[in-house]
Amino acid sequence: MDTSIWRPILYLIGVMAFAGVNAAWLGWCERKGAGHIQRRIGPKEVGPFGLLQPLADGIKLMTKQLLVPQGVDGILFRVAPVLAMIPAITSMVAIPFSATVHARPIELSVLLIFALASIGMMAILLGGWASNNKYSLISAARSVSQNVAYEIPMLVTVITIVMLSGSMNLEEIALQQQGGFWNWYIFPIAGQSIAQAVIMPISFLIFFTCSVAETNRAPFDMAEAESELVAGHMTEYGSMGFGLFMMGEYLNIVVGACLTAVLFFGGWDSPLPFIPSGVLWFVLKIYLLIFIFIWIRWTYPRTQIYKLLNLSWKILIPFSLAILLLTAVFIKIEGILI
Amino acid sequence: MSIIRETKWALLELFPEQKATEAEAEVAAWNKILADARAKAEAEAAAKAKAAAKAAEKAGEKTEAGEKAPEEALPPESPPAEETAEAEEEPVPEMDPEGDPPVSIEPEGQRSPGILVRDYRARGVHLDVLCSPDQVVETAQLLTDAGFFLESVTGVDWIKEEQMEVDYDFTRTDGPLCRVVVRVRLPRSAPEIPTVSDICPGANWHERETHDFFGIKFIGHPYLVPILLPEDADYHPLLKDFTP
Amino acid sequence: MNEYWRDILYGTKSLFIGLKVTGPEFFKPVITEQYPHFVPVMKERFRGHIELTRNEETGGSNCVVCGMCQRACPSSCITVEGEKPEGSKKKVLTKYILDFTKCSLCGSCVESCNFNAIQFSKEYNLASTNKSDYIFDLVKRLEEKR
Amino acid sequence: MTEPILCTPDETFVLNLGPQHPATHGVLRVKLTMDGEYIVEAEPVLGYIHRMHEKMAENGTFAQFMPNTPRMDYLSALSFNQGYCMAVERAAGIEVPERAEYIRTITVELNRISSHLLWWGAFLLDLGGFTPLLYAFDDREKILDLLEHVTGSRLTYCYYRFGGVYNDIDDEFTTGTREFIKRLRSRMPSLYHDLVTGNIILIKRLRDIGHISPEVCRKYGATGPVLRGSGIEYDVRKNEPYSIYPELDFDIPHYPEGDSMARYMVRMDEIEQSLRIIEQCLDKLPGGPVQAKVPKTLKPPAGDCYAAVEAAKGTFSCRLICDGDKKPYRLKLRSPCFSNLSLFGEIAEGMLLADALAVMGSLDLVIPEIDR
Repeated sequence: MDTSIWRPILYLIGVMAFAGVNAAWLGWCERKGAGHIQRRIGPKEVGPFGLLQPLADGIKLMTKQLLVPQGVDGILFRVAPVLAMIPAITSMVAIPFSATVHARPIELSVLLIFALASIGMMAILLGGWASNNKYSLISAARSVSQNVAYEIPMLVTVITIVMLSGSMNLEEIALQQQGGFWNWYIFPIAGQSIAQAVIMPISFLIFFTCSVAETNRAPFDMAEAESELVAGHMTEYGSMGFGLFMMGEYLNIVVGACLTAVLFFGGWDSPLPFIPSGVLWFVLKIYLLIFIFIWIRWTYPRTQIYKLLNLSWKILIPFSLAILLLTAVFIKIEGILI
Repeated sequence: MSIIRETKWALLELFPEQKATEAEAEVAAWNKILADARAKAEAEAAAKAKAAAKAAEKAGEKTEAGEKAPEEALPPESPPAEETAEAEEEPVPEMDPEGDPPVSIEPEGQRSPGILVRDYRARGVHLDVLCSPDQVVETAQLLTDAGFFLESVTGVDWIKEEQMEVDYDFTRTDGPLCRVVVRVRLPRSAPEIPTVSDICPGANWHERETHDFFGIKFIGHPYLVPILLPEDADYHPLLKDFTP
Repeated sequence: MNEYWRDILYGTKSLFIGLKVTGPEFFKPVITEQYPHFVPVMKERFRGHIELTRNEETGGSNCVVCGMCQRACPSSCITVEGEKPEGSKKKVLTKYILDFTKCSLCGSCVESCNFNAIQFSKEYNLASTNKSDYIFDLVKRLEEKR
Repeated sequence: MTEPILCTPDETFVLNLGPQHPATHGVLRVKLTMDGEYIVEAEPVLGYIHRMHEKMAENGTFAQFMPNTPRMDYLSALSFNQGYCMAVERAAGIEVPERAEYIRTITVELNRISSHLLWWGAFLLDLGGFTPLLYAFDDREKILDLLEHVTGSRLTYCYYRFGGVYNDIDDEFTTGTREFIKRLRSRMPSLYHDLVTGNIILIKRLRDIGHISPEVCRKYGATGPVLRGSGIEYDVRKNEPYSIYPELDFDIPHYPEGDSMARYMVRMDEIEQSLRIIEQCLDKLPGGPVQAKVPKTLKPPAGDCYAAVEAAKGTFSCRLICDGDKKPYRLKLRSPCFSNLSLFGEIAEGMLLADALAVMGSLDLVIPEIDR
């Protein structure tokens, strides 16, 4: 391992830049995406294609006063937005962008990312609680139950992957899927048994649904729920406090997309072996996934909290457990057969 | 039977005087109709008797039917509407027992409590009931039981007559159309009327609104606070002598 | 239990159908009007605020100061004044004020006019931070138009 | 299903929903006593946009009140226009020419569709789906263009006059309307039903939620799609035929379930029925004048009369009391949403906040019309 001081610094800058740019411009992507799905243009006035819109928004948010309403818990109120950002950025450390572009190879990177994701949920809880607002409080309560419910099936599907790959290192998991799309875990025709190939798409659907729910995106945006809770945990936030929450949300999407790309789409692997693999493939995959996130958000109405919990406890968890069991069986049978 | 006639007779329970006179009038009208019918039948029979024997036979039947009717029309106590409905199957031109009651004549001057049948095409209502304040709950109950629902409650300020009017509009959702308006006149100085909101909960808001606009007190109303006006409003804008 | 499976299958299908509907819309051309860049043309019957009709012969107004519009207006936002010049039978319009802050664009005034003296303008870009900008002197406007 | 566990009053809290809240569509305030996310008691508080239209009516002539009517329910302005016109026509004994009645029916049905389309979009907005609103607006825009072409305004049309309509329609309008019918029919199955009606999330959120029984409807005097969603086949257009409706062939959609989904389906079907009505009217459209001879200053004889129409939200009726003067002595406007909202307090009890908002959306409230 290269122990030069420049490597961490370069990666620090790189990760921060990647996170910052994404956090800002995903807002633009979302607005453009929403616009075109709804047959309108979206932002267009600031800069070419409205590309400078996030900059304008950022300047606006930063020049506003950070208002701390009376009766709130001052420290928690200020800490919450920061807490929304930090875990998301930190998660970037563990993500292998390609075989070479990788901040820090961590043996248990899967675990690390999930641990950090749970802290991200704390931001909503704290922000909602500290705001001293009834809507925020309801939002906080909702987000906790939602995150608890959805972390279980998500982790169970990840365990399936871990069992297939035999590793909890994201880099290792990606490496196992190299060599064309038939090696990817979404549809592993090669490398695994055929039966495995049939159940993995379902596993992917479960994982994807959970990552939509984990990132608090529509149709699972229970915490924000604009038409019910005004803005949920963000109701009392203005200026950059609000900005940080928004950026945190987008970063969570990026992390979710990265994780999905690594776990199910072979990371930086190109779909066909004769095309060289590389970081570009990874970026392409995560943006395609982010587009699906946006596409989903602007297609469906919002679920309701109990329906959402029903979906998790009655459908996703049993199914993910069944898949886990089946995978274990298939692996065992394969072991016996070979 | 026509729903209007049915409702009218149901409501007439509240106005025994009018009921008696109406029943009398009805019976009289019926007797007249039947007499006419009989006379007509007799005339026909007579005319036809001159003709072939077949025709005479037919005329005989008609006379029979005519003779049967007056007996049933005799007792005035029982509701005539029902009895008359059974009485005759022959088409009657002036008063059809299955059809709507005739339009009442507009009374001169101040109207006394009772029911008027209105011309729907001109007024948009079929029955126009004027009752006293203490009858309004009973009326609402009667109409609700008959399948009507309360559409709106409103007031009118008759400043020249020193009176206030409360109008209840009833209609029904099933079957043929029948609109009933129940009016109550109150003294303008102390407009008070019992609430009907426990019979038709929908009246709750309408009564609150009427209280807002006219200051009419609905006695027994569970929550008579301003609904459309500000909560501290102590004025009643729809009074004719209201100046902002 | 049956319902459970049906829900899952039907639900998944309906969600994909939803995506199938919105997906193609993403690639279709936009339908919105880019307002400040493309200014729409108002329909023939568009009811803007009123203006005085120009008489082609005299170049002035058709108005005879009968005051019908003033009376017809539900929100009394029209003030018409005229005077009789010496030796003339007809009144001549001197002042026609439209208080556009009160106008609800109902068109009662135009309808009530028997002399075809007022018509609807096609103006709709009316915005100002000053209330007095909406007190229109229509006589002046007519002259300006000329 | 989860049953609400209601706790003692000191454990509840009061949530002020509105007067400014994304889901109340205007300035309605609902005072909710909540137990966690469950509603213990809901009390709508009205009057934030009260303008005392009824007093305004008493202060002006009959014609001068006309521009006020569209300002009540600005989404189906023409129904209100028609209701008031009918009341005055009835009081003054004015006969409306046949062509004018046809034009009224065409325009009022177009207006009904536009109201339902907007409701559809706004309802989905309440449920958190933003895109359908824009699709609905796309179609609604076509209606607004058509109506602007004949009436001259886009929202608060003041198009009907006592004894007729203000302007005749032209070929451009009729061909445009036919095109619109074709367009909406082609868009309905995919953009409306595939995307939304069949969506499992929507079905799960609406089915068996906000059940309103026919008895509750009758108790509170609810009308329109709310009543029809409870399985009662009541429509003023059929039950109390006015204008040319008796000559037209259309159905009254009604669903017996009484839940939010039933109300949703009623409105979606009504769009289809309105299209049918418009089509028939366009086919039958007779010639002739569009305005009867009516004196400039109307002085109906003393007496009172009542007129009801089916507005997009329910029965709108006017009680007009004249005293022989050129001004109405008293005009009572019975707006449908006022009654439809009054049952909300009863049905919202024990409901989840999210469901209550969905139910409120399914009642299709227009606040200026409630507050008048």
